This record gives sequence, C-alpha cells and structure tokens, in this order.
Amino acid sequence: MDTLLQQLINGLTLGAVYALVALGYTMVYGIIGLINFAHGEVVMIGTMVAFTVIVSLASSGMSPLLILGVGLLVSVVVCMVLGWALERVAYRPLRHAPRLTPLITAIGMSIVLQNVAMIIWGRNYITFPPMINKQIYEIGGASFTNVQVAIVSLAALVMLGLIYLVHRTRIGMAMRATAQNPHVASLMGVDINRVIAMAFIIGSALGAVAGCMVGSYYEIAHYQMGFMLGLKAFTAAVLGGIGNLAGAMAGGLLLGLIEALGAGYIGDLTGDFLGSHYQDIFAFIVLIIVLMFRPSGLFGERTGDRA
Amino acid sequence: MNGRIRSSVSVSWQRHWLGLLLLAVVLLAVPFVAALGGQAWVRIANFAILYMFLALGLNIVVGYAGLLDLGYVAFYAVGAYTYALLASPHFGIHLPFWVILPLGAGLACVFGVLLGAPTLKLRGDYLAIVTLGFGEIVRIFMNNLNAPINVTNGAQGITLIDPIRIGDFSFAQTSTFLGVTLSGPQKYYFLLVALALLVIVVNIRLQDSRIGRAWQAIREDEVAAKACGINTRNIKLLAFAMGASFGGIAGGIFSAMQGFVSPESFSLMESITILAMVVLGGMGHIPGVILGAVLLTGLPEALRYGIEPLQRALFGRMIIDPESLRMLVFGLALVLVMRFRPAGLWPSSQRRRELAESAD
Amino acid sequence: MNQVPLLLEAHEVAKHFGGVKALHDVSLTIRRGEIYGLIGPNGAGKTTFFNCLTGLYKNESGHFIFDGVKLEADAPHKAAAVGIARTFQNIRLFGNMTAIENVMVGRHLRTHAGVFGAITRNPTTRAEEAAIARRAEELLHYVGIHERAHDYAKHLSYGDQRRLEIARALATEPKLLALDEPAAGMNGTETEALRVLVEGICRDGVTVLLIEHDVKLVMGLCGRVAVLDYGEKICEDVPVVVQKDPRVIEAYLGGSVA
Amino acid sequence: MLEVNGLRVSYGGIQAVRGITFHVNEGEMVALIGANGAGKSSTLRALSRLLDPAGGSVRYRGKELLALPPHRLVGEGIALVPEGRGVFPRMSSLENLRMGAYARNNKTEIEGDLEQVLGHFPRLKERAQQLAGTLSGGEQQMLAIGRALMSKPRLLLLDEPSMGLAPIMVQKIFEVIRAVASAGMTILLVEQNAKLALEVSQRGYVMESGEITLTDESKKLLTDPKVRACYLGE
Amino acid sequence: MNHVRIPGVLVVLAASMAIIGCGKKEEPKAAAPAPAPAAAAPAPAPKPEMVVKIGHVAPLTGPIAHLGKDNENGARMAVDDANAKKVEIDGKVIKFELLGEDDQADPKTGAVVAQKLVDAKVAGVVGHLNSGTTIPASAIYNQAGLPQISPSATNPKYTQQGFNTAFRVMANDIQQGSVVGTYAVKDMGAKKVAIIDDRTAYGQGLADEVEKAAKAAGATIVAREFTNDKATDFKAILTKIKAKNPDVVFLGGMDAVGGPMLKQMKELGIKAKFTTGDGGCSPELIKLAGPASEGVICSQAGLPPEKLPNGQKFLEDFTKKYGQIQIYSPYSYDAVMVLIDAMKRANSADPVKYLPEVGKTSYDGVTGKIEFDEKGDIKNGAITVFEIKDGKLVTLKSEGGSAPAK
Repeated sequence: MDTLLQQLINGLTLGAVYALVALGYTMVYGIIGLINFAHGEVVMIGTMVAFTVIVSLASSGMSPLLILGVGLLVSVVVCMVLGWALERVAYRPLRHAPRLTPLITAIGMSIVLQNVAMIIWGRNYITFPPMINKQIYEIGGASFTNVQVAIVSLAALVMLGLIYLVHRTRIGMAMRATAQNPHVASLMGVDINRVIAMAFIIGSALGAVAGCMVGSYYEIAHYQMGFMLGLKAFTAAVLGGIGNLAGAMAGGLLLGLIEALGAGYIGDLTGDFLGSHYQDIFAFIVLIIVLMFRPSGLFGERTGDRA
Repeated sequence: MNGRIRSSVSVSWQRHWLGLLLLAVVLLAVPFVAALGGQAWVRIANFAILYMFLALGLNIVVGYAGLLDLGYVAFYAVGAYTYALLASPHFGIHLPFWVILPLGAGLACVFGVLLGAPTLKLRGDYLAIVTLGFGEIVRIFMNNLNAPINVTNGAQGITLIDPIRIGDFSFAQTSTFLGVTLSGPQKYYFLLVALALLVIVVNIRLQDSRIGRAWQAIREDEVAAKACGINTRNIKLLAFAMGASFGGIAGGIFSAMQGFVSPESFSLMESITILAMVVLGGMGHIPGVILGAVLLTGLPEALRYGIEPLQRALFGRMIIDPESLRMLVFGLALVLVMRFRPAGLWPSSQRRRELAESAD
Repeated sequence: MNQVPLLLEAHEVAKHFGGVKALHDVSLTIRRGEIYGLIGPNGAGKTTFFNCLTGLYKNESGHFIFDGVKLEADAPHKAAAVGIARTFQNIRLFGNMTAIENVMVGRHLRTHAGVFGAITRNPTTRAEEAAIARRAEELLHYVGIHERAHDYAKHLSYGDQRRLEIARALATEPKLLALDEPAAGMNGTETEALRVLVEGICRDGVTVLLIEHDVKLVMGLCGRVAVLDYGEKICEDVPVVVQKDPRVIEAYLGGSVA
Repeated sequence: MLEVNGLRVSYGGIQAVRGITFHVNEGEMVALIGANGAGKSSTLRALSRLLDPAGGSVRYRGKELLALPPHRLVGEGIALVPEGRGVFPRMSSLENLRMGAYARNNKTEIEGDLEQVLGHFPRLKERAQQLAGTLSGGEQQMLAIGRALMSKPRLLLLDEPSMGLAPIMVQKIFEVIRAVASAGMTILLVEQNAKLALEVSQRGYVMESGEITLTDESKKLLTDPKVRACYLGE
Repeated sequence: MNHVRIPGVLVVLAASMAIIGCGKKEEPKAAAPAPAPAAAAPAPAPKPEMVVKIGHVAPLTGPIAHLGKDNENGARMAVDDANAKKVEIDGKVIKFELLGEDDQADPKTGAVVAQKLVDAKVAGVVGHLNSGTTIPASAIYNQAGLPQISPSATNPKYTQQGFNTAFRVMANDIQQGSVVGTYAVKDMGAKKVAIIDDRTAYGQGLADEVEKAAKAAGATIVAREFTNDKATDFKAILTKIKAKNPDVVFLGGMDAVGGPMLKQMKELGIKAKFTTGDGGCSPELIKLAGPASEGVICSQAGLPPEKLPNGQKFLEDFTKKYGQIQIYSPYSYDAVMVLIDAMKRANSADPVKYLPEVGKTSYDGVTGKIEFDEKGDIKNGAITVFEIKDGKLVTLKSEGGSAPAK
C-alpha cells in the first residue's frame, strides 16, 4: 500500500509539471488554434535563464530563497519577451496561411532555439544548483521532499491564478471572447492582436515557471530537455481537450499518474511483457483510447467550433 | 478538350521528348558528376531520393487527402524491419529483395489501415497527435521486442543485412562493366532513380484518377464529397494505405543500403522532417514535394561543407563552432521560407491562388 | 393521379436539437416524376428534413421509404448510392477544382476504377475515364455552363455555381434530385433560367424535391407543395390552394400572433 | 448620421453587393429588407468591418469607417447585433453583457447600465449565471441585443433579429426593438420578415440580388404590391 | 496545364540532383594537399613535411553532443601531442590533421560522413561514438580499406561483422558486464540485485551481461526496470525497486541518467548500493549527483590512472585544455595514438601498408595497455572498479590487463 501511495505522490509531482507546461500549449491553441511546437523550448530557455541567474547570484550572499525568487522572476520576464517575439515574428505573419505552415515554422523555431541555447549554455548537462535544503518527509511509508511540496503548491497556485485571470479579469474575458468568436469580440472593442500576443506571453510565463520547477526538482538541465517535456505536455493537453484550461490541468495530472502507475504496475499485470520499457507509450495508448470515445478529449467541446 | 482532361502521359512523352532526353542525360550524369566531389555526394543524392520517396508517400496522406500524419516514420520502420529480418543472419533467412520489398510494402499497408481505422473521425490536430503517438509506439516496440522472444534485437539493431542483389550482381560492391566503373552508392543511385520515376508516375496517375479526385474532394469539402456518394472513410483509409506502402518500400531500400537498422533511425524527428519536406516544398504538388525533399536533405549537407569557409570569409575566423551554426541556419531557413512563401517553395498554381485570395 | 407510383414516403420523421424540435413527425409523399416543393419561413425545418433524408443527420423517429425500399441511409454516401442526390443551401462545391472536375467527382459513385487501374491505366480504366469526362461535359452542356468547364469552381458566378452543383448532383444518376434553395441569391433572369432547367430535369425523368424561399418560383414550378412551419407540416396541396391557405400567409407575413 | 455610398462586396468571383447607396438619419429606424441571399447581411458585415468591401465608402458622422479596424467601431458608438446572435457560448449571460461594455471604463456607470438592461430583459436576469450556449434562441437574441446596448451605442445595427425564432419570441424581440428606438436610438434593421420590419421602422430599403430596388417610407412599402409579390409570388 | 506536369517533375528532380552534384565542386578542398601518401614523392628539402589526415566522427549536435565533443577533444589533443613530438615517417615530418565530423548520432548521416572521410582520403578514422552509427559506417571504411577504431561503441556486433578494419579500444559489453556483475555479488555481497537500463544499445547490452554474471555468481535479480536516455524522472521505477528491497541497484546507462537517479533514490530512501558501468563512471556523475554519489561503485575499461604514468598526466592536460572529461575522451585519445603508432611501425601512412600493423598493436595508452584480438576487440581488456569517495573516483580493484612496464 505504501508503494501505491508513493507512486501517487510521484505521479502527482510529475503531473503538476506536465500540467503547467500543457497550459502553455492550451492557452495559445484555445485562442488561435495553433500548436506552438516551440513551447517546450521556451520552457528550456526558462530553466537555462534561471540557472544562469542563480549561479551568478549564488556567491552574492543573498538568501537562497531570494535568489531563487530573482531567478524565477528574470526567467519569467525573459520568456514573456520570447513568447511575444515568437508570436510577432514567426506566427502573426502567418495568421491566414494554410494550417500546416505555422506548424513548420514552429518546428523551425524550436530548432533555432535549441541551437541558440547550445551556443550560449554549451552541450554539457548543467547541474542546477540546489538552493533549497532538501528535507525528506515520510507519511505511511511513502516519502516526499519539501521541493515536491513547493512544486505542487506553486503549480496549484499558478493554476488558480490563471483561472482567476481568465475568468475574473478584463483581459481574461477578452481572451475567452476571442477564443469563442473573434469577429464578435472585435466588435466589442477587443483588439484581437493584443489578446493573441497576451496568450503567448502568459503561456510563456507559465512555461518559465514550469522550467524553474523542472530545474529545481531534477537539478539538471540540458539544451535538449524541452523536446520530450513539450511532447508529453502536448499529449496531456490533448488528452484533456486542447484549448481547455481545466482539461490541460486534468490531462497533465492524469498523464503523470498514468506514467507512474503504468511503470509501477503494468509489468506485474502483464507478466512483465509490458514493463517499464513501455512507460512512454502508456500515455499514448490511453490517449488513443480516450480519443476513440471522446474525439475532442476529456474536457473538449463535443462539437468543436474549429475544424 | 478530352485530351486536356485525360492529361495522358503518352501525350507528354511525345511533346517533350527533347526535354525528357535532356533530363535522362542529366539523371545519368549526376552520379558521375557528383562523384567528382566525392562519393559522399552520391550517398547524399541517394538519401535525397529516398526521402523523396517518403515525402511523396506522405504527400498522398497530407497533400492529397488532407490528413495530418505525424507518425509516418512508423511505416518506414515497418518496411525497414521487414527487410532486415528476412534478409540477415538474425533469423538466418535470406530472401531476395523482390520478394521482401513488396512484402514490406504490403505489411506497411496493413499498418496504415490499422492506424487509420480507429482514428479517422478525429479532427486535424487530434489526428496529428494520435498518429504521432502511433509512430512512437511502433518505435518503442522495435526497441523492446528483444524479450521475451528476440524479434527485433532491441536497441542493438540488426546487422549484416544483405545488400540488394540481382543474381551475382550485388549493389554493395564496386564493379566495372562496359568499361564504366560503378561504386556501390552509384549503383544504388540508378536503382533509386528507377524506383523514384516509378513512384512519381504512380503519384501522378493516382492524382489524375477517380481516386485522386475523390481525395481532393474530401480535402475540399468532406460533407459535399459524401453527398456525391464517396465513401469517405474507405477513401481516406486508402490514402493511408497507399502512403504507408511507399514508406514500406523506402524502408526496405534503406535497410539494404545501410546494412544495419536500429530503432534510432525511426524517431519522431524523422516524421517531422518528412512532413517539413512536404509542406516546405509545396503540399500536394509533386515537383514541390520533390524539391522539398532534395533541399532538406541537401541543405544540412551543403552547410556542412559551406559554413566553415563562409564564417572565415565573413569574420576571418571561427566565431561559433560550425555544427551549432549549421542546425541554427537550417532552423532559420525553415522559418524564413514559411514566412515568405507560406504555401511552400513551389506550390501548385491553385494553392498559390487559394492563399492569395484568403490573404486579402 | 391515384395510380402514379410513389418514389418517396416520409413517415412521421422527427428530429430534435437539444430541447428544440426541429422536425415534428413530418409525413409526406413524393410521386415519381413530379416536382415537389417544400417551403416555409426561415428555421422552419426544411433543411433539417433534407439532412435527415440524405443521411447527414439521423432522425430520432420515423422512417423513409424510397423506391419501395426502407431507406437505411445512415451515411450520406449510402443515400447517394440508392439514388438521392442533393445540392446545398450555401453552395458546397470543391472550390479549388475546375467545374468539370467537380462533375467528374459526381461520377465517382457510378464508376469503379481502383488504385490498380489508376496506376496501370489499363484500357478499361482509360475507357472509363473517357466516359467520365464525356458524361461530365454533357452535363455541363445540359446545365449550360460548358464554356466554363476549366475554370475553378470558386471563380464561377453565383448562378453558375448553383448550376454546377446541380450538374454534379445529376452526375450521380439520381432518381430523386433534392435542391436546397437553388434560387437564393439569383436575380430575375437567373431564376427564370433555373426554372427552365429544373423543368427540363424533371421532363428527363428525374423526380425533383425543391426547397425554396422564392415562393413565386415554387408556385410556378411545382406540382405539389408542402409547407413547414416550426417543424410541422401545416399544409400540403397544389400551389393555388396553398397560396390561399391562411396559415401559410400568416407564417410568411408574420400576421397577428395570439 | 450614416451614409453608405456605392458599397460593393464580393466573395471570390461572386458579387454579393453591387454598389448600393443608402443613408440613416440620426434618431430614425431604417429597415433593409429582402429575400435570403439578397446581400443584406453582406452589407452589414461590410459596415461592421467583418469583411473588406471591394469598393465604396461608408461615412459615419463625417468619418470614413472603412479606414478603421473593427475593434475601434465600438468606441465610435456603433454596435452590431450579428446574424445568428453571435453570443459567446461558453460565457455566462452576465459575462456576455459585460463583454458588451468592454470598451468602457466607468465601473459604476457600467453596473448601472447592467441593471437597466437586465430590467429590460427579466428573462436574462433569471438566467444571468447560465452559459449563453445553453439559452434558447430567443433568449440568445435578447442577450445579443442587451450586449450591444451595454456599449452605449449611438447607432445600433440589427442583423436578422427574428431569424429562427418562435412567433411569440419574435413579437417580444420586436417590442424590445421598438422600446429601444423610442428611447431615441438610431437603428439600422436588416430583416427578412418584411412585415415586422416595416411595421416598426420609419423608412425602408428593399434589396434584391445585391442591389437596392425600392425605397420609401415603411408604411407605403408595406402596402406596395411589388413587395407582396416579392415575398408571396402573387 | 496538365501536359507539362511530367517533365516538370523530372526537371526538378534532375535540377536538384544537378545542384547537389555541383555543390561539391564549389566546396573548397579543405587543405589542398590531400596526400595520396604512397604516391607522394620524397621532396628535396631535408626535413620534408607531409600532412596526414585522421578522421574523427561523433555527434556534435543533438542530445549526446556533449559526449561527442568530448571525444573529439580527446582526439584533437592526441593530434596536437603527436604534432608536438614531430613524428617522422618514411623520412618525413608528419603534420597530423584532424577532420572532425558530426554524425548527429543518426545512422544515415553516419554513412554520409563516413563516405566524406573516405573521399577526403584520411589515413584512418576514430569513431563513431554510438554503436548505431559505428556499425553502418564500418562497412564503408571496410570497403575503402581504412582502419577504424571506435573509442566508445560497445556493441559486440561491431567487431563480429568480420571486417579486418574494425577495432575498438574499449572493452565490449560482455567483458565489462561480467566484471561488474561478479563484483556486485562476490565483493559487495549482494544477494538481491535490481537492474535498470536505458534502452539504448549500450545500456541494454551492458545490463544483459550484468544480469547474466550476477545470476551466475548466485544472486537473484529481483527487479529489471527500464527508462530511456532522455528521461529525468525515475521515481516510478525506483519506487517499484524499493518495494523489492534489493542490496544493489545496477544502471546500464549514462551519467546524465545516473545523476538524477541517485538523487531520487536518496529522496525515496533507497538504501541499496548503486553500481553502474563506464557510461556513468565519470566526474560528470559526481557533479550531477552531488553528495548522493558517495559510495557509488562503478567500472571503467582500462587501468586506473595511478597505475598509468601517462594517465594522470593526460587527465591534467586535458582538464587544463578543454575542461572536465565527460567519459570517453581518454579512449579517443588512445585510439588516435594507436593509429599513429601503427603508422610509425609500418613506416607508412598508407592504410594499405599500415592496416596490418594496427592489428599487431601493443601500445601503452592513457587507459591501459592496448592489444587487439583477431576480431579487433581489445585483448584482455582491463576493467577497473571504482568507488566514489569524497567526490572522487577511488580505485577498488582492477581485473585483467597488465600494468605497463615503467
């Protein structure tokens, strides 16, 4: 039983990270129906920037929490600028282009960002300096650390903040309106371009937060880390119903749990035929099954307004 | 009038014999001209044709039928492994290529239908992620099917795969006949060109056929296509199956050419690259797709040769190491091409017009 | 009149959207060889009826009998296969295909060439392709737009697009041609030409079901007319009678409502 | 107040509006009627900048509207109730109404207007928290009108408010329109239901095949045999 | 319209082929004097110089670019060292040049760059890094008669293809796996062993051998788990392993996997000893895992540096020049040296002449004594077991190999 509890904790932490990254995909997709494939790279840049700031401040004598805070802040700002630039330079000119064109642009941008990161931060794995003294707690035979607690609570906080932003603020209302009917929204006085740029900026800020979390949780960073993370998070977003905030969160958590429980139990259930070597496909199999019965994901609109 | 509709190949043969003759000369000359710069260029040309194969296959699915497939590499893998398993010491089976290639194509077809059947009702982006997942599933199975029964030899891959051989004439060795010395890659070049011409003809004929019209109709307006009596599900599955079979053949040739396969050749990035060739070149337009395949295979290689001298010429020294810059330039090229030619480098005339109209 | 065989019988067909009843137990019969009009104000359920008939929607209750056989059309291509062809209210052509290609797509149902034939271009396939092209040209002639055969469908004028849609529908060799507001957006001359065309189609043996807003056209063209209002059939008779029916006048001009 | 001159709209190769000219004076309600596909909605879409006209000019209070991006119109005092309502389906009724006031800043004023609009439409008050997508057609129409009013417009453009509604609902909607008009609002009403439209408006234009074929005072049009012919084929 | 289609297609095809074909003509012939070494006539100058090119291939972009660059640095240092010594062959001072290529860890690119090196008439090749690129490339080198020494590809199949040109200076999986597996049971007293591999050719191959050896030595394998080389979260499989309560956990994988894994083991409170092969036996692992790396037992091919006078010096020189060693740079350094050594003995840089000498190598490298068996594998390759203590790799024991005479 303690194993199950432990796996649930593992899955929850992983899922929280996935959910945050997935929100970045969903923010953008929800509004303009674009899969921003470069989002994983934005997360990577977020991690890298935070790393640089933290390392350069590490000897300044500031308190570790403050350093971490500054690192997070700087990385959020950098990613917001990056998100804005991506939209402005790469995607906006293609708003009326055939559907696959921005997809290829996104892939191109992701190659560019990876290689820029490689030039700046080098090819080697980078050790993310542990700023928080890791405490290990135990409950019922399962253990977790204060970093995990911080990650899950920060993720929850950010998600609550996002829900507040989208449902309670003026810009959030404009975003939802644009997502549902851009033409009418513009008639209400909403500047569509600004709203779309905002979606990119907010999504990238979330990516930066996720990047800092990944960095401080695994304490390792590499210029290629964004690809897999982005892919998983994208899967999570689709699982939940891409374009839907609650869906992205649920999809992320679910994916984290599927991976943990899948790796933990499927092997025993199938006589080790499907062991943890198939860990990476459990998510896809669940995704395919879900989509067969709910073609728009768990929380997606049944009749999508975008074909 | 009828002639225009039928657009028959025979008409064009007659009208353009001079151009075709020129073309034949060029195609014949390529491996020898390329070899002047090194056999590596012949190999690059070979991979360019191989990718052209794959891109034309994917073009049927994405370009003709309008279905976004991000897992195309799965069919390539199926073809490659079919060849590898049936012509290597792994199982001790050594079938000739003319048995295995069609078999690989057929098997890839089956996989195409298997993938298509449950997913066809999904909308574009959902279909994309499911096909992506399918590609990963196939790759991961290839990577792990070494236990409990060793089928694929897992990540270690399969070695000593037989080259393509016709009688005693092996494509792997250098040999001389009629006074001309041909290296292995050069021989494969001619084989590939022959197959490529075949594939192009098949592509054109499919496009100009009842089936091709049905694909285009589905892409234009699925509801109207149904109302015209087209069984859209079957026709879409047919697109998947046809596209997959091209992938299967390409996989088989890849296996034979390399003599070694392992799952790392069939990563998601491969699918994305093939899709990029289709889109960058000009979706649905055969010359465009060919151009896309050749450019995206050739560009990184040309940059490999060119970026170092270029940097030296510009700055007098190496500022950034060439490998980082090479991929950076490649990525930028993708972005810039899409920015300034959103319908691709060489779109069909109708695509170009479509875009022009939707833009204003 | 009583011995004319029936082509289509609709029996208490009903369809709901959410809580809204779009069709409420509509029954009607269409005889072989007639032009049957279906009219009613916007949102009365005409197009919904059409969509149920052609398999685009699934009706919740009721059924159709077509040509003596119960229609099991749960998919549009099956409806087309048994001989029901249709056009769309908001014109659904394959815009980036030429006019003649549009009509050739319509021949899909009645031709057979598969992948093998397409690739080998064997004599059978070539003959079939030629036949398809010939028939498509004939049909373009028939609807009167053969001069624009090689223009993209989306570049045709409104009226020509309507005609092309009809030609494409006819290419499927239907027994029943269902036209959804073919005159919408046409001016007087175009409408008149359409009237002549539809009459011709009927004369050539195809039964026509016509949804139309242009009451003048319906009255001039149709043998019998049914009027739908709020998903219910309020009247079915010859035009002169329908025209005088107070319920119809009320439905159209929005008379006093209790 | 609004002068439209030689407005042309085309989709691809099709001319939907073929150079029409009309005007709306301050404080009056003008009806634009015509059959399906006559070009009425295209005209309105061009006015509200949802599509780019092929030619012509639209002057509003002396200013050229065609030079403005759509989101600036509301600031000029123009509100559109689009065809098919165009409510935001996954937002509550209340949020839809607030969206109407998006371009305004004065919070207390907005709250006051919200009360007023909800007073106009007691039905909406009941459904304030319900998602707009789950409302009935009539309720959605009320919501769309209410939302337009929330922007405090000087000119209200109504596109087919009766479309697809039950008669009793149509009646209610038109009562509201009448009430809004009598409060001094300038209204351009595009409507297929000629009788209703002509009954509430002062002047009318009849559109056919992208052209304006008739114009007169509404009362006269109502009895004009040509209008009857157009609709009933008499 | 339609009738131009076919030629259109073909013309593109031809034109693009032609572009490729011409591309290389513009390409500058790197450093022009590509020597056809045998043909080079002795120059009149007393100390004529001759350029000998040595090829090196590893992924320099992509996920394992850090290892590739490390390998290249090792080879580059070897070339620099050799040039500094002014090696003379056949009366000429040899200037070695390193042609470094990027194969992106992609088998197809591997074949192209292999051909490129053959075209450039290099005298020998060091590489590639991965087995997946080494194997297809080996066929090309074999055809060209070029000696190829891989510093890091451990897949046994590489040398089992029957190519007389294929060598490796690294113990293959079988050799290393049996040492580690036996050590875990015999010396560490493990009864229950859990094995994880990263599903790469390297990790899988090594883990399979460890499993065999551990079983043979009498231990039970309580868990066999898997991850991948790009993963960073191992908690799910570690939790499962924890429940099985093993004495030893073995990882067949690289340090980038091992680092985070060690930290996560600590977080989960797994007490088992952690062991791994050469892929994780690096200063990098200590850097990535921090204090969690204390007590890790790992193995490297070759002898411990303290037994090798050259080894210590290499470490210092390399670190000074390129920074921290990742993993395989000492092996690529040795591989270059083995090639040069064979040239010296053959007194020729012509592959045809010196290839037989490569097989007869007996060279004291920075990783130990290097001799090849008939297949080209390192003979009696030494395996050294280390423990990480106070953030340093400390030798526990060496097996096989012989310390070179000083």
